[in-house]
Amino acid sequence: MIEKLMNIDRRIVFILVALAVIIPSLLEVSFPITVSQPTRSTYDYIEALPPGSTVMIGFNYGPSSLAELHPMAKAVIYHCFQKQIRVIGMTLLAEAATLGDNMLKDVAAEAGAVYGQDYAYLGFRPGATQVLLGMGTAIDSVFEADYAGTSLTEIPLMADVTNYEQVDLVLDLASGSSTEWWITYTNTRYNQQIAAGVTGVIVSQMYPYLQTKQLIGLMPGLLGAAEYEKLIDRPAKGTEGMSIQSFAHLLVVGLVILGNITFFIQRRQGE
Amino acid sequence: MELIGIWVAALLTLCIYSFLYRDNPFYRFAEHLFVGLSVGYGIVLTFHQGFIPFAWNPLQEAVTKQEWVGLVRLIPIGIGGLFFARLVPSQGWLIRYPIAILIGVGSGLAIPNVMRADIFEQVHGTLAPFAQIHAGELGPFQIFGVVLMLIGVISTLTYFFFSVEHRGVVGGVSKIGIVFLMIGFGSAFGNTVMGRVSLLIQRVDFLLHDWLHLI
Amino acid sequence: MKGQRFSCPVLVVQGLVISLLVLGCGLNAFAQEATTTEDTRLFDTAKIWIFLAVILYSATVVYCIYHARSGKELFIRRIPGLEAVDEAIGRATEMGRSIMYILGLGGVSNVATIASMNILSQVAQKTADYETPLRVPCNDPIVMNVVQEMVKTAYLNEGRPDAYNEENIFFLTESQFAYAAGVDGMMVREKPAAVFLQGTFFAESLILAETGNSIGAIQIAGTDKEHQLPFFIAACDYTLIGEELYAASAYLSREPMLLGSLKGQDYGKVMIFGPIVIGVILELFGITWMTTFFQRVR
Amino acid sequence: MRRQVPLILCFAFGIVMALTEFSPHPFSQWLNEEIIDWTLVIGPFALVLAVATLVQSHWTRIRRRSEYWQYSFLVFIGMAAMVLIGIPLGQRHEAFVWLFRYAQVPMDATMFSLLAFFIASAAYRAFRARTLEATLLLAAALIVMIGNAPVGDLIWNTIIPFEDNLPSTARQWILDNPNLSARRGIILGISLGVISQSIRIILGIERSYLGGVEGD
Repeated sequence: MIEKLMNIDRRIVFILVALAVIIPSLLEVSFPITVSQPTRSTYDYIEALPPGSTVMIGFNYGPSSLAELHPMAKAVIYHCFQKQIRVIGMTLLAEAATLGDNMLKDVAAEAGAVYGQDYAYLGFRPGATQVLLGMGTAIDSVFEADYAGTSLTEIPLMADVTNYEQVDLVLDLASGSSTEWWITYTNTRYNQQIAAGVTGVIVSQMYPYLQTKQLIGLMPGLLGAAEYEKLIDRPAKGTEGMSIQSFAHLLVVGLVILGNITFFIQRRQGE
Repeated sequence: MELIGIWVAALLTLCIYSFLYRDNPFYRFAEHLFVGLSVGYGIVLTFHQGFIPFAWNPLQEAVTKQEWVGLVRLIPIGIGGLFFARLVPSQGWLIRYPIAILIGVGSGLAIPNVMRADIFEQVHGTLAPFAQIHAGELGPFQIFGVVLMLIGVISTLTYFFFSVEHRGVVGGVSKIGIVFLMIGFGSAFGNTVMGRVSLLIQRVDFLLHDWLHLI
Repeated sequence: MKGQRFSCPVLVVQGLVISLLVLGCGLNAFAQEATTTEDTRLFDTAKIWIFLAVILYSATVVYCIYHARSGKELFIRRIPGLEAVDEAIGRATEMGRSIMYILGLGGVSNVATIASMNILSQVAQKTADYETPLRVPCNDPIVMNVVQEMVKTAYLNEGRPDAYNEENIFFLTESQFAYAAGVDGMMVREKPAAVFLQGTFFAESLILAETGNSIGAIQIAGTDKEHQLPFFIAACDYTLIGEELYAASAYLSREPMLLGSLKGQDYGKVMIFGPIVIGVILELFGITWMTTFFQRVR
Repeated sequence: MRRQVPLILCFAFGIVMALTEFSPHPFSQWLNEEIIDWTLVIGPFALVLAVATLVQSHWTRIRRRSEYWQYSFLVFIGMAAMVLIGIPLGQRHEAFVWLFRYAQVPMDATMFSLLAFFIASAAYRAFRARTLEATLLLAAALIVMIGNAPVGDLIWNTIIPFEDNLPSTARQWILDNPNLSARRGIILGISLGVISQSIRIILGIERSYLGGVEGD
């Protein structure tokens, strides 16, 4: 028995994981969310911006990380529109170009924001370093036109945003190293304020930057989305997902504990 | 078209998941198709976003605007072309030229940036909290955290000493370093569970909601 | 590595002359059309400390390398996991199965990739002797080209050019997860007895490592991507942590150049300890200039 | 020609890239950007060669009727579909977007989501309190997992009446303190390694990338 539990077929674990996600998806359960400080800092920063300020959002995640970062993007963009803060979207990843476009359009439709006045989407340009540095001198030196091909001079919002000087916050939504690029090239060189929303796996690697204040805020994956949704009081995919997360986490914790109990029993029997 | 798309996507999703049971024809089907599609996608992307804007456009501009400086781009094109020397066995060594340039550029870029963004930055990050201690901004528990952080940085770095034997003081300190490393790895592992489960939630949501309309 | 010792300074001089010529001509041309608003300083004085730090550290590393080449035996601490390399190759040979070597997703100028290629060439020398098939699916086209050359040379050096099969080192795809899907498929079908995962890895690390574990292969992993290390530690038999990956090729090859450089890196750590310890002591007495200095430099 | 020229090129490009980082002069900035553009031109050529080896290896499989050779056709079909649509019609063409959206993206996302299963099985198998180090690893992982799940705080707050939300506070503390310092130690070590390797490469001391020692 113990022997069997020790070397359980991994496929049984797989089935348990699948069930832990599928069953709560079918039933609707929800748990209260505690907001962590780094997420709150991001929220507070945006909350304190006067109407008419500008936030630049980098959609630097591919389709594979959409699950974690989309809900977060939605919550933050909604918050900005609600506060009449203008949003400029862009990306450093080719495969993210359409994602960012669709996201901004969706939220704008919900919040009643107008393209060109409340938000603009610049799309993708290759060569991350040059894009980030180039925007420090003039945004239109890198993006001569927006994603749809409209010249930046014809977009009212861009008339008084020439470079980072007029951008009050950069929010990087990242699944890779892009936050480090922003830090190296825009915080270090241009003193740009940066906040980040990143996938669960790279959260811990961002803490050093948070401590050195190179990041003013940090949102961890789906949890960050749920926290932000709570702050703006608009529960959505993040909150829903976190409840399912609870079951999956309980399962993994349970499995580890079970593994250790059997391990100790076996070791005692061995003695 | 969208309906067909969702069905295709759903079936391919199930094909990949079938790998969890074991290798089977469905997985092999999806695997090979996936490799083919991704290579094709890479070629298209490289063509439209690498070759066209960085090689073709500057050349075309140089010719049409008669700004002959732009023809400088012929040099990298020529150097890149040296990769084809691989096809001629006796001239294969020519590919060392483009490789040497790429490696040189990568290394040259790395030196100042790593020195600044990682080393100086991290040393500053380690010192900064001590300024707060002196200013009396931190409570006792936070001071404990700061001291622990210092011990952690020094002991972890000591673990990475290679040219001294890990015995005596160095051995002891590097043992403490291992303790910090293990706690760090454990917490990073635990922290990742959430992200990975999010991905599964999204796939399940796709299958149950977009495909089967169950939720 | 013949003639290396003498050609290095010559090379540096030649290269310097060329680069200075290019820089000089260009600066001249630009100086004539420079406008008054542009920043025409040749050197950003704010970065002088970074520059000096680079020079100091480079000099230390280079000194250590030349010192090491003078023939003095250098000590290097045991790296757990590397002893297992022979065991892994031996097991594959006994079982008559292949060895799979995965270099990760890094490009050719990536330090981890280069370290991994160096380890690979050591592994290749051993597999050449035993005629164990060495399979290397590549994710980066340029890395594939370099690896083919390296492995071929390794087989040649062991006097076994006949055992080298170029088809075993091949390009799979550049896409991260398609690569993982392809390698997983190969693992379950070919059932290699040993799997090496050395280099730059991202999220696919655990997909590869768990599949390798499920087929019962001995797995030796190593990466400098600190966020993937936990997964290798959980799923592989041996894991090289961060800088250990860089040290591994020195450990395996005992090449003075690499050993000397490792020694230089250790001095680098001492150079980091210095400011940290002094800075902390100064801060405790309320003297903040060290902290302010590091804050300004960035 | 075979060794000297590549080494000189490597040195010249490396040193120019490193030096131009320190100079705000417009020429230096232009040179820096131009060279980066050059690498973007050079890189893609290698892809052609790599794709050639892929095609060759699958072609051999088909010709030799190796095991599962039939599947090799799928590689060709997938590749041809993408290239024949994407190159002439552009990457915004409907058909190309359709293939990307309904074939490549779902497989990508599904492959990625396999990690949810693997992370659970790896945790079950590997997190056993065998030694002190393994115990620390597993304890830290458990604390962070409980702190991450909203249910962790909920259970704690209902069972234990003091220190509300301790699990998420504990998680935060672990990530802020021991995790931060371990990571910092690794980053510092790696950075030193990166710089020293870059120096070796630029100075031509490290030459392994030239592919061993044959020829001169």
